[in-house]
Amino acid sequence: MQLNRDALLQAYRRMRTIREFEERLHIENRTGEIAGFTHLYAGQEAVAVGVCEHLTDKDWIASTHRGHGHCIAKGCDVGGMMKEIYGRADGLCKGKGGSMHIADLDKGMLGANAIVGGGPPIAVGAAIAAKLAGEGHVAVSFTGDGGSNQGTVLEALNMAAVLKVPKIFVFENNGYSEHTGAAYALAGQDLGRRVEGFGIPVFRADGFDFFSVYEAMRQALEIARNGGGPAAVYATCTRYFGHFEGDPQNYRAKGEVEKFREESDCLTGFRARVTEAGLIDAAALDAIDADVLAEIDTATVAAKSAAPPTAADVLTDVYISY
Amino acid sequence: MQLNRDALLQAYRRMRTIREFEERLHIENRTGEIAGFTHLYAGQEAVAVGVCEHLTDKDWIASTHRGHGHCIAKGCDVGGMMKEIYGRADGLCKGKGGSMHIADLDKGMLGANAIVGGGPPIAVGAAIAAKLAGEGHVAVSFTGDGGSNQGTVLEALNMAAVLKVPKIFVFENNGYSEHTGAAYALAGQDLGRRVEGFGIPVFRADGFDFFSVYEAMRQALEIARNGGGPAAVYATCTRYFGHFEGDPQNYRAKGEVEKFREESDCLTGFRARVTEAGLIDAAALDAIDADVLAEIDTATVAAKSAAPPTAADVLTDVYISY
Amino acid sequence: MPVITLREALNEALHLEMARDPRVIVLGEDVSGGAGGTSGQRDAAGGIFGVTKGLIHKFGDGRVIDTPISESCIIGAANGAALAGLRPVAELMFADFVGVAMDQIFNQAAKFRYMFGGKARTPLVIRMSFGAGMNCAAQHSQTIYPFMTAVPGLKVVVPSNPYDAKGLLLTAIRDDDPVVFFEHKALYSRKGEVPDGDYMIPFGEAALVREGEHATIVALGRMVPFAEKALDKLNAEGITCDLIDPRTTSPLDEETILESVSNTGRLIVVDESPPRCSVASDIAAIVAQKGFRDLKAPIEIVTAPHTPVPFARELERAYVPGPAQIEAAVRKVLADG
Amino acid sequence: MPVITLREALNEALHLEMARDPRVIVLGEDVSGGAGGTSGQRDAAGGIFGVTKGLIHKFGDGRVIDTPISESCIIGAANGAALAGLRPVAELMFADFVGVAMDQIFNQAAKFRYMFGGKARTPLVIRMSFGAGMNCAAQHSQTIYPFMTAVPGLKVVVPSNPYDAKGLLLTAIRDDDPVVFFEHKALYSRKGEVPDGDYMIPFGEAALVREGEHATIVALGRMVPFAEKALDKLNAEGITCDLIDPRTTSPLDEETILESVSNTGRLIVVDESPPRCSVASDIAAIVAQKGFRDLKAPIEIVTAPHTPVPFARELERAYVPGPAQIEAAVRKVLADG
Ligand SMILES: Cc1ncc(C[n+]2csc(CCOP(=O)(O)OP(=O)(O)O)c2C)c(N)n1
Ligand SMILES: Cc1ncc(C[n+]2csc(CCOP(=O)(O)OP(=O)(O)O)c2C)c(N)n1
Ligand SMILES: [Mg+2]
Ligand SMILES: [Mg+2]
Repeated sequence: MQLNRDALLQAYRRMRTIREFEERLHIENRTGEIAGFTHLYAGQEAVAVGVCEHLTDKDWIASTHRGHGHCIAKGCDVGGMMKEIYGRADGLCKGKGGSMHIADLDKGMLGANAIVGGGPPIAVGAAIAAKLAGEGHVAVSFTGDGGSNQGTVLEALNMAAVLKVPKIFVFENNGYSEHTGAAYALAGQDLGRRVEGFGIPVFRADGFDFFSVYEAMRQALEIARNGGGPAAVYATCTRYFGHFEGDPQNYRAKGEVEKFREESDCLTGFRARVTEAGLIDAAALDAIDADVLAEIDTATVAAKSAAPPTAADVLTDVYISY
Repeated sequence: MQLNRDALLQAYRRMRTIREFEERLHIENRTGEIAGFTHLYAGQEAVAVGVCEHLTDKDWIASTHRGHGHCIAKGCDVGGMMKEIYGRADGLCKGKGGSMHIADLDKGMLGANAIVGGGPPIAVGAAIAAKLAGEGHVAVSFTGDGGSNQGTVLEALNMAAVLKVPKIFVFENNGYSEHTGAAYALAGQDLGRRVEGFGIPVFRADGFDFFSVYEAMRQALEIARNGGGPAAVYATCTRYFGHFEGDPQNYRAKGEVEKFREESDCLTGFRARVTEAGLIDAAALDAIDADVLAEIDTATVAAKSAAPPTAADVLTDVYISY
Repeated sequence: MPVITLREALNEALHLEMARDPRVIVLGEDVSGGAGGTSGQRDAAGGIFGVTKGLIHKFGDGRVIDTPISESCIIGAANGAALAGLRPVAELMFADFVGVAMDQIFNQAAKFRYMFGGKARTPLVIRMSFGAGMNCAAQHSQTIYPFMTAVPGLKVVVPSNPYDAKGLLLTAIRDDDPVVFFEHKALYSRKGEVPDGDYMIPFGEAALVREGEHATIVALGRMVPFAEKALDKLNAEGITCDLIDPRTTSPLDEETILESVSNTGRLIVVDESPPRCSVASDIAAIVAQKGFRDLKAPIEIVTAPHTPVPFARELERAYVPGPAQIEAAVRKVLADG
Repeated sequence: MPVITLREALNEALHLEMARDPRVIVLGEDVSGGAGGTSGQRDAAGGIFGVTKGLIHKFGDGRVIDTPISESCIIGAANGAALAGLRPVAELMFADFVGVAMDQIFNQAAKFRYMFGGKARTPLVIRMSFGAGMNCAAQHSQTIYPFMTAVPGLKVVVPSNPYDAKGLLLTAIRDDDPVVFFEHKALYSRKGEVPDGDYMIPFGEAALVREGEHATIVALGRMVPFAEKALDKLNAEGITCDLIDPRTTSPLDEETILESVSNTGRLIVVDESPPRCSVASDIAAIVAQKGFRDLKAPIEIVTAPHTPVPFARELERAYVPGPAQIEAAVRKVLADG
């Protein structure tokens, strides 16, 4: 672990921000004000943050339908995101994209993606650009256990390896794709072994543990940033909420989520680890918690009262020129 | 090896038939009479025949753009095939399909396929039907080294394993996809390991040796026919002609093909093996050679002089009813 | 007659036909749901829109097949199963997902019979939800049926009400050609009278939803109830129109459309798709060729704009053609000559 | 001016633009060829149709990238590279392969800018060979451009001659929006005068290939030389027509078409696609809306039939619309009023 105090505080803040963002959305969803699909990332924060804390704005990530966590970890503006999810004119995508299409190219964020498996090929392309530029930047894609069965993802594994581009594949096995268990849909079960079949080194991580993910990502980056071609991080984790908001999760055993929340929560684990090691005192973390809570509240209140787009906006942003 | 004399003779005849068919087409192609793309299978006969000698008309196969060998091995009528390649009205597909779309459902032949990676998902479906029927039949797909990088093929591996259907994946690594070497395009190099990553058992075979392929297929079938789900046969081989007719093969080292022809030819090898073991005498094989030569000549002559379809035929066979 | 939703009507059709014909199978992502889950409960989904609810308990997981997220292989497997003698009903969840399954639809299923010289039989139904109206944004809201209508070898069904949906789905499953069946997600809860038993609605026969004299409106899917709304308003002023719902875009009932235009002399085509190479332009072109002499005014086309589908409520409302635009189009063709 | 083939014209454009702009990369299957081969010879293909010949020797394998057979990932990678600041030119070899790459084209490339609220720039060209005429059968002969024309966010180019091909490809690569570039495989060897240097042809500006008075013919791709043949024959009888080649179907130069129809009063649209939801029907529909009062006769549409593309020579000849059908259509609109 090579993280100084500031880095630790920042990682914690980011994980907490994701958590509060999602918990708040979960509550707000019940008001009926939020339109469309919302897939919450709560529970998986250690993965997004453990990965993205290694990256700068010049590194690229390609996300999924469950993208809020990746966006926040990559530095997207939380206020702009909240407004986007509320479909507001000054949302991060002017209300045109919504939860499933949040993107911020200036932050190296190539977009959430409502097509499962859409991201990894796109990240291969960003990695081609990074390789050509030769400045040591990388591209990262996130994929779930379900997405790992999509042909596009498997093509991307092969192509990244063939082209030896600086690309990290992050796999987040949260046990479910929609209402179906990975125990059923993921043949071979060990996704890491599948990836190794393409000649790509895999670094396994405990997706509940920030430090485990951070270390796996470090090792993967050592390969990718040094001309060794792609590498993968394989993290097992869980999601706290349903597949989308409204999912009763009747495919999960009673108490499953509660048990994870109690025993494996990434924030609780992080807090215990850094306080017990005497690196940071609880008060500093409490302060962050309070701060984040306020920030999310501000963002939510602002989003609710922000102006919607106007009908004329439908017609803009299709082409640069036509 | 559990093959009796008749079975051996039949296997030899089938391999020889494929060889003569393709050698003849290679010659005839120069006349300019044959339209469209023709991809010849010569050199790989041991794979198609080693696999298909295990199958009946009730087992299914899904083939590729390089399909003549699979068709013949599965029992398609050689005369009808030749006419199809010449685009004749009484070709196997009435001249509507041509070389890349030969099919014969009565023989369990689900079609050549001009889309690389088109076949394996289709064979998964035939395997679903076989499983539901419960009569012990299987479905087989053929895929090249190049095709193994197509997402559809990788999806089929996973889905077949998830559904535990009686499906055999046959991979033919002939070293090239078009003008590109597998040494470049196939990440991880060991395709077998890639397949194992999906939890599918792989039986490796020498694709120049009928007996090796036959044995690998036997083992794969033992799994698939007994409810064990899919299995794979991975054969390495070579093609004697260019990717398509007209390809100068300047990506291959001088003498590469000649060396294979001399040292590893499947027909020569088969002949040596069965005659040296005293199972069959050379004269019996010579008689088959002569027979096949005559058969192919007859088929070619008949195809050349057969009637083409008429313009009105364009409009039929689109729907069963419309 | 029982009044049920379009969702329930489709579900009834599936139950009926799976019970009647053991060759019918259903496959797709979460068509039952719960496989590999820790609760052990199957039918946890019954399809994301609930259309396949209950099937797994009646017909088992040999015939109601949950698949991984692998759309190319879902459709490919349906193709292979159809060639091998089954009658698969594959679910694509969102029509927008055709992008990762298109080859198996348009190059394989649609072409087997032709490429194989008339030997193949591909009795396959591909069901997919489509359309805007639920704020699902650009990748979950498209109409897609224009792509399918363009493809020789496919049949294309776009029901607008529960009665048609059930009868058309039964026809689709019994049809020996590949059928792409489009279900508007904003119509799943639309209610209507639906008989309990078995009945079929033939393909290529349009429904004359309303009769009138001043113009002909052709509308599809959700545009049908929108056109009815527009007509309610216009009727009050004495303006009446034929309202034609083609129900299938391939085959298309050209006759009914042309006959109506020969009576009214005016045509408005309403399609939720963007305008270019749409079913609206297709029908307009057919009438411009074959019904030209009957036309008294320019054809009017009411479609979405040439833009992706936006997310925000205000934007999506502006995007989807609605009763107001239909009404305006009718007024325009009437004013126009 | 040098006389070269359409293939050479495209190759020149690629050489010019790659030399001028280091952000331009080329990727696809066998765009150079020979990678991993035993002879060590690169550029063993230079593209299956030779369009990318010689690029690897000048620009190296960092910018001329041979890929595995993974079309989704080829287009996806081109998308990502474009978002990350490069200007990729991806080759799809045969347009029919869109089936395994469609999502990255129509859901991703086409929609990034809109979904991301105007922030994305996707300067991407996807080149693909298309069309019948070489007996490549059902899965290697389709036109495909109607699908792409239907998609908001894409620009669609269909050149008919070497001069246009070079100028349009240079424009395409320099354009900041995603462009799908269709190359008719039966036109690769078509020759014509092509200036050596750099020139651009703007999108959305049709070419008036012939001028005439009796009717307007709009034709695309290989249908343009076929229409010229038909006109050669008709001219001998004193029948003259405007022949318009839109060159790009999206954006479409409606103005030139409508203006011509306002002069001639008659329209024939020629498209190698099957008829339904085609570019032919699209253009016909536009004129039926916006040029209706100018029309003296029903619009005629000349297309392939509603069937897959057949293999045998005799069948394919019957399938592809040719000069004879175009001639007949002109005679028909003239006879018709
Ligand atoms: C191509 C495609 N198929 C199906 C879907 C519907 N869908 C959205 S998310 C999802 C499950 C994804 O599972 P996983 O990859 O494990 O991610 P998670 O939801 O667990 O984060 C599915 C099937 C889709 N959006 N795109
Ligand atoms: C989807 C698709 N992409 C590309 C092609 C063009 N193509 C035809 S065969 C071929 C190479 C196939 O290589 P491999 O799978 O090794 O089979 P082989 O030719 O060696 O038998 C390619 C790229 C195609 N037909 N379909
Ligand atoms: Mg998951
Ligand atoms: Mg090969």
